[in-house]
Amino acid sequence: MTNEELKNNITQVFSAVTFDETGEFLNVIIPSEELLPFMKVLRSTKEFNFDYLFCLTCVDWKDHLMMVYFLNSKTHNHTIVVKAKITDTINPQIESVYDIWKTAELNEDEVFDLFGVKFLNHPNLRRIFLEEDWVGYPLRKNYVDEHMIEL
Amino acid sequence: MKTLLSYSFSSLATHIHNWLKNAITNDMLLTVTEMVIVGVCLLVFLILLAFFLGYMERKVAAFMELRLGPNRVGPKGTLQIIADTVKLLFKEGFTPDAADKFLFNLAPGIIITTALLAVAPIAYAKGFQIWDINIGVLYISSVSSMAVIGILMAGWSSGNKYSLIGAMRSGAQIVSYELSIGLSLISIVVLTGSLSLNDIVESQANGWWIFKGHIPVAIAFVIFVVASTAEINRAPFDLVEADQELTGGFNTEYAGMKFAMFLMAEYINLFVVSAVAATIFLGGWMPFHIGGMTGFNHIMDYIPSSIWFFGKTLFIIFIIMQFRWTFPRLRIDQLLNLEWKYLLPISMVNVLLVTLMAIMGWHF
Amino acid sequence: MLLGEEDCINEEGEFVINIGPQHPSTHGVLRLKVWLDGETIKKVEPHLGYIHRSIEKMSESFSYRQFIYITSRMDYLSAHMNNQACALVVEKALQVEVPARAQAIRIILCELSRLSSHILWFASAGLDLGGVTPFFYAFREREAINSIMEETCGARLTQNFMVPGGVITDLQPDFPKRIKEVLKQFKDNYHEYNEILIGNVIFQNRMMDVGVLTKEDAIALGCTGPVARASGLSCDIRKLYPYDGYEKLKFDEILVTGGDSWARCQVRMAEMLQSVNIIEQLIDNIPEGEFVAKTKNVLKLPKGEFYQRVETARGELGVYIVSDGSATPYRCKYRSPNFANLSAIPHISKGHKIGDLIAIMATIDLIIPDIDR
Amino acid sequence: MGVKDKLEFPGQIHETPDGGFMVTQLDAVINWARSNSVWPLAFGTSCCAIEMMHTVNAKYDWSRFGFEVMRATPRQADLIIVSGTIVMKMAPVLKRLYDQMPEPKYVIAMGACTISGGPFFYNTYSVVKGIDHIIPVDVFVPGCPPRPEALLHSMIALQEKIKNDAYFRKQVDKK
Repeated sequence: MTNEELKNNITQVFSAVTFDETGEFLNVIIPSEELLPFMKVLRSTKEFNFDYLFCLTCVDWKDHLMMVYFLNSKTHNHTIVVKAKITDTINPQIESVYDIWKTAELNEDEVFDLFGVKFLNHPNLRRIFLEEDWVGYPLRKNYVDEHMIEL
Repeated sequence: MKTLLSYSFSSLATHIHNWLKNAITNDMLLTVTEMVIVGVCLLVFLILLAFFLGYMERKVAAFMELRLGPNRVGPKGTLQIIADTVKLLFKEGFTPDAADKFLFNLAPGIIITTALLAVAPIAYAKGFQIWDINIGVLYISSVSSMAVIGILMAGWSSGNKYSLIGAMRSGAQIVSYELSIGLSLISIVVLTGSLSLNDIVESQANGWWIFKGHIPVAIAFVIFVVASTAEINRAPFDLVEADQELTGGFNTEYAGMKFAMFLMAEYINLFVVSAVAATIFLGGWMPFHIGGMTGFNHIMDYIPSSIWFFGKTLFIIFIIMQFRWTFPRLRIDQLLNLEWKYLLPISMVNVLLVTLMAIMGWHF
Repeated sequence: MLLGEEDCINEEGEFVINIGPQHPSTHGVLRLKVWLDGETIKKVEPHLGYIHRSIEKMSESFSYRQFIYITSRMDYLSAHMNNQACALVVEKALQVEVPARAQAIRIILCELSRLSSHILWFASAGLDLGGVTPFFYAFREREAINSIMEETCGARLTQNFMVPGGVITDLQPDFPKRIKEVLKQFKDNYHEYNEILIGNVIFQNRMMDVGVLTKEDAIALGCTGPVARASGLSCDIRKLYPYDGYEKLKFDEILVTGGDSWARCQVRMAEMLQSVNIIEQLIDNIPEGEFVAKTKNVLKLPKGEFYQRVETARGELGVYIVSDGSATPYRCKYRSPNFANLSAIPHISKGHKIGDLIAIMATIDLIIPDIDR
Repeated sequence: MGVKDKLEFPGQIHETPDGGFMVTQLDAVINWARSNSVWPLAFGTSCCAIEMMHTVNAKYDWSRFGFEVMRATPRQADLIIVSGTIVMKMAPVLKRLYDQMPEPKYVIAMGACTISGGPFFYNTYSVVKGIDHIIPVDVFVPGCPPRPEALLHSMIALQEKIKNDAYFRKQVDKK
């Protein structure tokens, strides 16, 4: 499917989404609460069949956090980027997509470790890179570390 | 010339015995003195042998791996192993907190003792045998199987999980491979009709068993080499140590001299199994003889018997070393499968064949 | 490592051991917590971060010319490909046309490092299984390739040769001759690889039917590279999303359907020959011309998000850059192939023996600094 | 003649401890053994570990100098070559590995990362800026990564350092 077809099909299924086509891929931005049902549709609907989650990350935009999911379909060979906006930066939470793509487990651990986003229903949420008692989330823009030497 | 050809070390031993007898009148004291002399000589010999085998292993490894190997310490690196030993000797002796102190310190002793005990009945040259026991084969196979106790002890008492796994592996491995070794030894015992190593060597005066005994003995020889490689825990059967899996297995927690004892025991064991293989299948110190060709046999007789013995032993050691540097390691279940599903049935059938051969007199 | 009372054997009778962080077969500082029942593995849990060097955070404070050099240290065996990914994403954002000569140089060097990376895999696979000699055989060719890298790029391992717009310097004059020598040496010695390790019956028995990764699992776990291709999943970025002129070259994507460790070995052994094939196509017709496109001294990416993927020796490396229009990236994410492949280990090693876990790790061929970044 | 019966010794005389000659000779033997048999721990964290593997291989072949036996367990190792970055999470592990090694033990810091943090000095929150914050280092090898020749040179420098050690003399001095 081309980006245009994807866009049309997605609007038919889900109306509460906004699109952004400036980049290479079709970007779909949805509120964080609706992420899980939306992802389930993308995975299970036959014409989408996004079975391959190849990149999962997060971007700190200071006033909000943006979860970014790069999805690909190995059967149809189309790619989409789903972004979920988390407005609560003090105690960010979002549903885990582990049930849909198993690869999300370690990736979500990483995002939890470096951004502090808590994933609900994650099988084993832990600090994967840093020690358990590390203070702060290093990739957040407001992270301060007095030992860090700035260039 | 005639005397040189028929020279036997037993005459030398008799000379020394007579000389001591003159000096020491007390029979008891005489026996003890002789035993001490023999023991010291044997220990010195075995330590030198372990040095040599260690050096040989480095050089064989280097030869196979397109390298030079040690060549800075002493001429051609010959002193490398001595440097290693002296270093280990002066390294901090170490007992971990979690270890069972008594067993932890006892284990290297047990392992090296069993290794040393097995050396006793081996015939090094004509008439040169420390203990001509009439059940030599049985003695060697029973003593060498005691090594597993030392390994289990070391692994269990270290208080380390890797060591424990290594020890458990060794239990399964050594007990299994014991059977094949026993059966392949029995095949020669059947042909010779004697358990004494000396008799077995004498029986090969007109040809080694590996040539006289047709294919069944060749099979027994191969099985013996494979199973004894497993018995002494050398690669590809070194699951007990398994550097890449268990970071050293049963000797993970050992340091300094205790570890050096393990290394020494490994080389002595290597020597023992190779010497037994050489004695039983390749005629021990017996020169290479072909029945009927007197001239050829005569020329062969000129080579001293000890050279024959050590030549054959080193050849087998070289083969076992090549195994180590070439083959990847087996997995534990494959290891046990190899023994129980292949080697054991084959050697059982083989013993039957050899028995049949012995009864019918089909061998030369 | 100590046998404490409580953590030796837990209530369910499981024996818990830690493989790593210092362990000879984890190829670095990976730590696997393994629950055992006897020798059989019940559960594996990876613990990471023992070489987490905060490369993503560092990238945010470096300019677009500087941040390339750190990526050499991520997957150090595919340093060229990592640099290439970063250079490509900058070129894509700035819409720089890379000269044909630079593209050819890039491909030759990338394939050369893919070849040497697979050779190192062969060496370490032999070593992990206890066969020491293959290690030394394989390092002959690696040493030769490293010499070429040094003559061309000035470094043996972390080359930093690619820059936005091309490569940092032109080739040395006898580069084609040297490459041909190395390729000849490799092709002459290739059969030895098969003889000493791949053809060994013990090796094959250790590999066959061990750690079977089905195609569905490979997709669900996000596996890429030779690991996924051994499960029959077509995922070669060079074929699917060609970059830097890979579309002009003739080469095969190696697909094997077994999914076990043996299939992964076969894929890597065949990919070595494919890399040789690619280099041979290019080496005699490197186009003349510029080796780098003209770019500004200070690069500023337009506002937006850019994603570029390349095929490293271990699979798909993605570089995701969020730019706010300044001279440094706002957010830089590396989607590393090893991180995805790692999640296959707990999945496929269940029910196998400890020795198999080592074999599985050997064939997944992880680079730990690339996982932790 | 104008020669005095007894010339005075021009320097100072320090009294040697008991058996000074014997001790020195023993030291020479032990140092010879130790310096020629340095067994490294199989330990590598990142890029430098690859160059360490190159040093093992046939072209450089450190077994010539007696570094051949690479032990996987710290108990049997004499030398730890810290090849690659050490991060905060790894630092306690490295310290523990060092503590587990029996005396005498030596450390080579290989590569820029282990000397100062190297490329990972600025703007990083997790890298230890030099392993000499954690364990004592005998030889530093600069480079990113150092060439195998550099590593070999450092190991020969370590050998020279060991040769000048005085194990027994120290023991006697303590008494």
